[in-house]
Amino acid sequence: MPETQQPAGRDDKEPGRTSPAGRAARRQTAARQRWLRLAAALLPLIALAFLSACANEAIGGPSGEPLDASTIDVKSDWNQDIFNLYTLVFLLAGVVFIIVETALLYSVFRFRRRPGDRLPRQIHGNNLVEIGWTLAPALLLVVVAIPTVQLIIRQESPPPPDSLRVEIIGHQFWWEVRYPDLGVVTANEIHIPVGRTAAFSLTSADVQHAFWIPKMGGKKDLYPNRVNQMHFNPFETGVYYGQCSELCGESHAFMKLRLMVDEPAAFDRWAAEQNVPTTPLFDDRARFERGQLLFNQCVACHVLYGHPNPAANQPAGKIGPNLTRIGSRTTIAAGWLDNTPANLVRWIRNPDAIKPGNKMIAFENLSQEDLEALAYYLTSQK
Amino acid sequence: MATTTQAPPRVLRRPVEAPSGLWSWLTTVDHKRIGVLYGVSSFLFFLAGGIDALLIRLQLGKPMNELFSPDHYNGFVTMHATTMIFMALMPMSVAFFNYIVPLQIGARDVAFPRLNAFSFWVFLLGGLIMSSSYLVDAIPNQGWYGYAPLTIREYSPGLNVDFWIVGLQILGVATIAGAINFFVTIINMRAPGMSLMRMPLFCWMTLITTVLILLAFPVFTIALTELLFDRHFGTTFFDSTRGADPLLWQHLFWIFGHPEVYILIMPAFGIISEIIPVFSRKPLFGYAAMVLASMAIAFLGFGVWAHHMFTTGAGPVAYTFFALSTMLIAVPTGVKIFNWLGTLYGGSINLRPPMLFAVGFIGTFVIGGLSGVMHGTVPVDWQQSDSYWIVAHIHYVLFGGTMFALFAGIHYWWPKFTGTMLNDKLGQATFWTMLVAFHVTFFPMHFLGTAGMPRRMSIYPTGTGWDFWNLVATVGAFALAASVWLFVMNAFISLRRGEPAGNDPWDGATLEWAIASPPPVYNFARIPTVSSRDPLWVEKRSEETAVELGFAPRRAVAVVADPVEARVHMPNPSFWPLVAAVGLSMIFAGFLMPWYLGAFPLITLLGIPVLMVGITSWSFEPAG
Amino acid sequence: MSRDYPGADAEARHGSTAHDAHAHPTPATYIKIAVILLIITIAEVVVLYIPSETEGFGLTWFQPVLIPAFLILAAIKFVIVVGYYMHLKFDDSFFLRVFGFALLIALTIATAVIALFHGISL
Amino acid sequence: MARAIAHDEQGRLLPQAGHGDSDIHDHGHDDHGGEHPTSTGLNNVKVLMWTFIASECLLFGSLISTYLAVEGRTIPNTPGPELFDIPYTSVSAFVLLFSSLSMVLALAGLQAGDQRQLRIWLFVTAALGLVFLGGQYYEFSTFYFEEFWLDKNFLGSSFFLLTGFHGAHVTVGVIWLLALWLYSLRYGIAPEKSLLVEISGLYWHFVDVVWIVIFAVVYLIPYSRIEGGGH
Repeated sequence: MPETQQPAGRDDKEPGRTSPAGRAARRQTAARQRWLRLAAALLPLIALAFLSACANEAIGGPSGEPLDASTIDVKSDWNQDIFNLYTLVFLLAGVVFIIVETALLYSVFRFRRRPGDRLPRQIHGNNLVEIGWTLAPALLLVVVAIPTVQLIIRQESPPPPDSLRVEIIGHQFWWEVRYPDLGVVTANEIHIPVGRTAAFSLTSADVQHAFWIPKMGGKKDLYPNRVNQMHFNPFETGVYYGQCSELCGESHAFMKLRLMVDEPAAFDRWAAEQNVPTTPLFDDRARFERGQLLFNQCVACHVLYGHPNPAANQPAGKIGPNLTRIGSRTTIAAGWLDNTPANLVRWIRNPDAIKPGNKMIAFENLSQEDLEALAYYLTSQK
Repeated sequence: MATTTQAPPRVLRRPVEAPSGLWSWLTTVDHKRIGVLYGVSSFLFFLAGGIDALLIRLQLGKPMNELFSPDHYNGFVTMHATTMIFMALMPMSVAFFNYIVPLQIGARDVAFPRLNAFSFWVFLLGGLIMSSSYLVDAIPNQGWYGYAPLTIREYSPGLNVDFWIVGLQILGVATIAGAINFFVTIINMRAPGMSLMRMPLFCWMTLITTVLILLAFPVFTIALTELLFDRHFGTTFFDSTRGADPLLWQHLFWIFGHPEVYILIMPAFGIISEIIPVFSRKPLFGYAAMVLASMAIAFLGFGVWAHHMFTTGAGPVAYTFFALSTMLIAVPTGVKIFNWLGTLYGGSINLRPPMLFAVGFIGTFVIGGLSGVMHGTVPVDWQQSDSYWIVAHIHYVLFGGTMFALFAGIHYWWPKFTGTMLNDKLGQATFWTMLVAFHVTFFPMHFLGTAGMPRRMSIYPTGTGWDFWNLVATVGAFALAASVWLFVMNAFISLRRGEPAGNDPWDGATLEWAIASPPPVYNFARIPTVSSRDPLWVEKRSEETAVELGFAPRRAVAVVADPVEARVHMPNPSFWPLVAAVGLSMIFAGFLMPWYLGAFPLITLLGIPVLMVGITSWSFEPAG
Repeated sequence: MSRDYPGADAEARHGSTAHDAHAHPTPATYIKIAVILLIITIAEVVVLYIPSETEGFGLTWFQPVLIPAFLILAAIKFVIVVGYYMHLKFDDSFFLRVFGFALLIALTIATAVIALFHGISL
Repeated sequence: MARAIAHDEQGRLLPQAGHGDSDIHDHGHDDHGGEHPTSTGLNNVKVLMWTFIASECLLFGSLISTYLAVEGRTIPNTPGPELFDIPYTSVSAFVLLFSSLSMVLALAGLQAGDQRQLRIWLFVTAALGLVFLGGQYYEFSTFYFEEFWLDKNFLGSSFFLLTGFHGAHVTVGVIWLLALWLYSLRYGIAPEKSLLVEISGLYWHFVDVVWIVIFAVVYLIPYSRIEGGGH
């Protein structure tokens, strides 16, 4: 080739101009780079090993119960289905990944330009090969598509007739939980029995939310003016961590929930307790009564069955969570704080400092003593 | 032969030497200068979006972190995505369209040079108006997808959402105007002999991108207009408090939003398809298949939008339809990857920085593509949707994909833009830092998603098991920033004392390498005639080589060393596009003004005459 | 006017080839077309009032076919205007392809959205 | 391999480059030696206008989709399609159809070299556009006084946004046509420049075509579905 056609690239020298020693050095550099590249390729695998180590770590949330919410820690029939499909897709994707990356790395190493290389054969294509690599992925996708469609149909069909019906209503930034068959209304902590399908109706009172308990299965959105359905059958008792997973405003990150999967007997007991008026447990009557009196300021927004004020027993038009038996809940503020008197005081004094943008008004005018009395009253509602 | 010196044209109606100074930049209609303007401003927006990303990662570096308020955090999340998508990646692609497409098709400019200037100014003003939300502490904070009803006045009373709507409306006008221009340019301004099936793949991808923009952006314009009317004139499109169906917004948004993803990735495909053949010294494998696959992706791209809505309760029929169409789209995408591998295979591969980025692109994009197939599998998506899986996926596609390709393009065409080479060592360092940092940042997000971490969380409690990988991702993000800094250093060094590049430093195959670097104002002294897909290669390779390799020897490009045509006719500079852009921006920016001072109607109404004066003067100013 | 109209000459050239090949319709044709459009518009309005005016005559069956009838009549008008007044019938097929493709996408998406909101979403 | 010599196959079909002056000037037919000829032989501005129209299809498509998607979601005690005055609107529709006729007549006049025809029909077209806009203003104000407005319900929102968008397009068209008309009065438009009129005509006809769809989908269909049929 004439000089003028030579590209100006610096490592593109003619073979004759490189000394044997230089060539050896280059080979060495190439080898070093090869190791670097191998390390980079292995990085994901190393990372995976880390993950498996971390998954087994003992962890505890603010209330001591586990907060881990791994999607692959399967605790319901629905998540089992998802996990099986996930495994299938993951393995197929893994195979494709390995094939493509191997082909890529092989080509790059094998056909690395060496000094003195001639112009490679100018191939423009090969119909047979191209048809092959169009059809092969298509076939692979059929393998994925069939179970996908099966599972869609299974999950979208109605739940068994003996399911426990639960209505979830999303609010900025808490969950209202209703059991239409049991007449129970609660908030943020959902109790369901193990081994029985729970069928959820999901809707929203304001903006869009998404209901997600990762160990139980996927998520589903909650919309105003729309009701969505989902159902699953948990097969292990325990406390499961959930979280709103659609940006719903300023305090979206604070919109947690707990799913308590109980033994059937324990669930029935819990449900029955919710229906009878609270028998408050207290030992300081004066404090209790002071708190009860102060609670009159709360009845415009909150229901608390058993409070002497009739407005507190009237659910219509209430925008805050139902506080009946709040003393028996483990957390407050949509699962963000442990349910302790100190936290209740903090919360009531200035909710905005904990969850900015929430609708509860601050009670900073109340004295510390009053706040503690109110917290005492609420804690007694077991 | 391939000596490519230009004598200045004999007859020009404007000075050959580009005038310098601020005024010349404000009035320029030269596609190369507009390309530079697009490139620089989109890179600055890229840095701004990157700072948002670092703030996000700082906040998530440890659990219970209260560094930023949730409101600001939501703002960073929204602006990071909005800035990156609309103000960094798209315009950076447009910078390449501007600079490279006319050169590759052998044209002297785009079809409508002043419309081109208008597009740029509108884009810049839109971006600045959107970014100015930081100054008044009203950062859009509702997510880049702006799901109603969170965005209606009832739930977002501040100016935050208005900034977002107004900014995007202005940017949308810029995008549509630019797309029409490049569509016409590619259809109509090709050099003689350059049939569509001889166009460089980058031009093909530009053409397909413009079609996607023209068909997708109007839908977004309407959705935004409806939201704007909801917020300002009391309409009820998305007002759930008056019975609206919240899914209407989602459908309109994703009918636009999914093609938008392809708008972001198609130019990247084009850049990669230019670089791989050149650095393998081998023509693109399966050119026709690549073109057809891209068309298929673009076409199918309009039929998959609801795969962003698999948790909305759309029902089994919709789920099935959109799952299958999504899987179908993986086939042409696979074809593209395999064709690149086919090009590499048997080539003579030179791992200079552009090629490193291109190879890195393929390796990374494959991961993003595969996780995309997983999301297309509806039940799996029920778990992964809105979790960190999606964050990982989008970054593998848009950073590991588009951004790597754009960096590849920058390293590849930098010599053409500036006339100087980038430093090779620094380029290598940029690539390796970026590759490793990228994977350190985003691979752990797959684990976080699997561990049940939802996205857009301003704070997370201790004891969730998410701490470690979040910390890793944060460290990775800063390393990524360092790699970008390496590139910036490299760029400055190259501009100050880079080696002269010459016309054709990479042994390029396409027309832009036939002319000087940077190209003269008129690009080609004589419009070339093209008779092959890799015109410059065919011309450069000597007869014997060509015969041996199966070429018929011929001169494919008639550009070089020919006398300049007698009637080179270049457009005059004009500032009317800038005036029109200001008027247009005023019309929308009025919506950010408070009603009570009468400023809202005032600014908007003032904008109309400014726009009209701009357009009228633009139409009637003397032809160049 | 402006250099954004670079091809005034080229257009004249192209225009002349188009004339040679197909010959644009004459003003008389345009007027005939306008009459047809008028008739179809009148037909639309008449069709709208048929069901209510003819209840006594057993023509109530017409109600269900009203919507398709409107759509077909509108489509005919659409095609006539685009084909003759916009010269798409006589012009380069490139324009037909550009317009047709956009129309196809628009119709498909519109149909899908309407179906999602009114039917299969349940 | 199979397509190893694609260059060869394709190159042969095209005019050989590089010999003498076989450059752009013998591409195309009888180029008058002036402006850039285009690859397709089609005029840039015309391609621009058709591309713009294609894009507009999606714009109006989304508006109409919105209208049809929310149609039927009623807020109790708010007005609906029973307010539509079909005979009145059909007159409006025909005004716009007739303006399309006058537009093609203007173009035909210009192409026949008849400046008088051009001016008359351009003016008639713009005037008909104004009549249509006046009709729309009257219709809107009537609806407003009958409590049917864009903040009342979905039908109102989507109806006024859609027809308002269309009205805005008509307004732009009228301004454009009046500018052309004034230009033709002052300077005249040479028949070679008929493109100026053709482009505005394309826009104008497209606006008309949109109204054809709106008339059927927005007015006739909902009206036909109210209880009791037409009246």
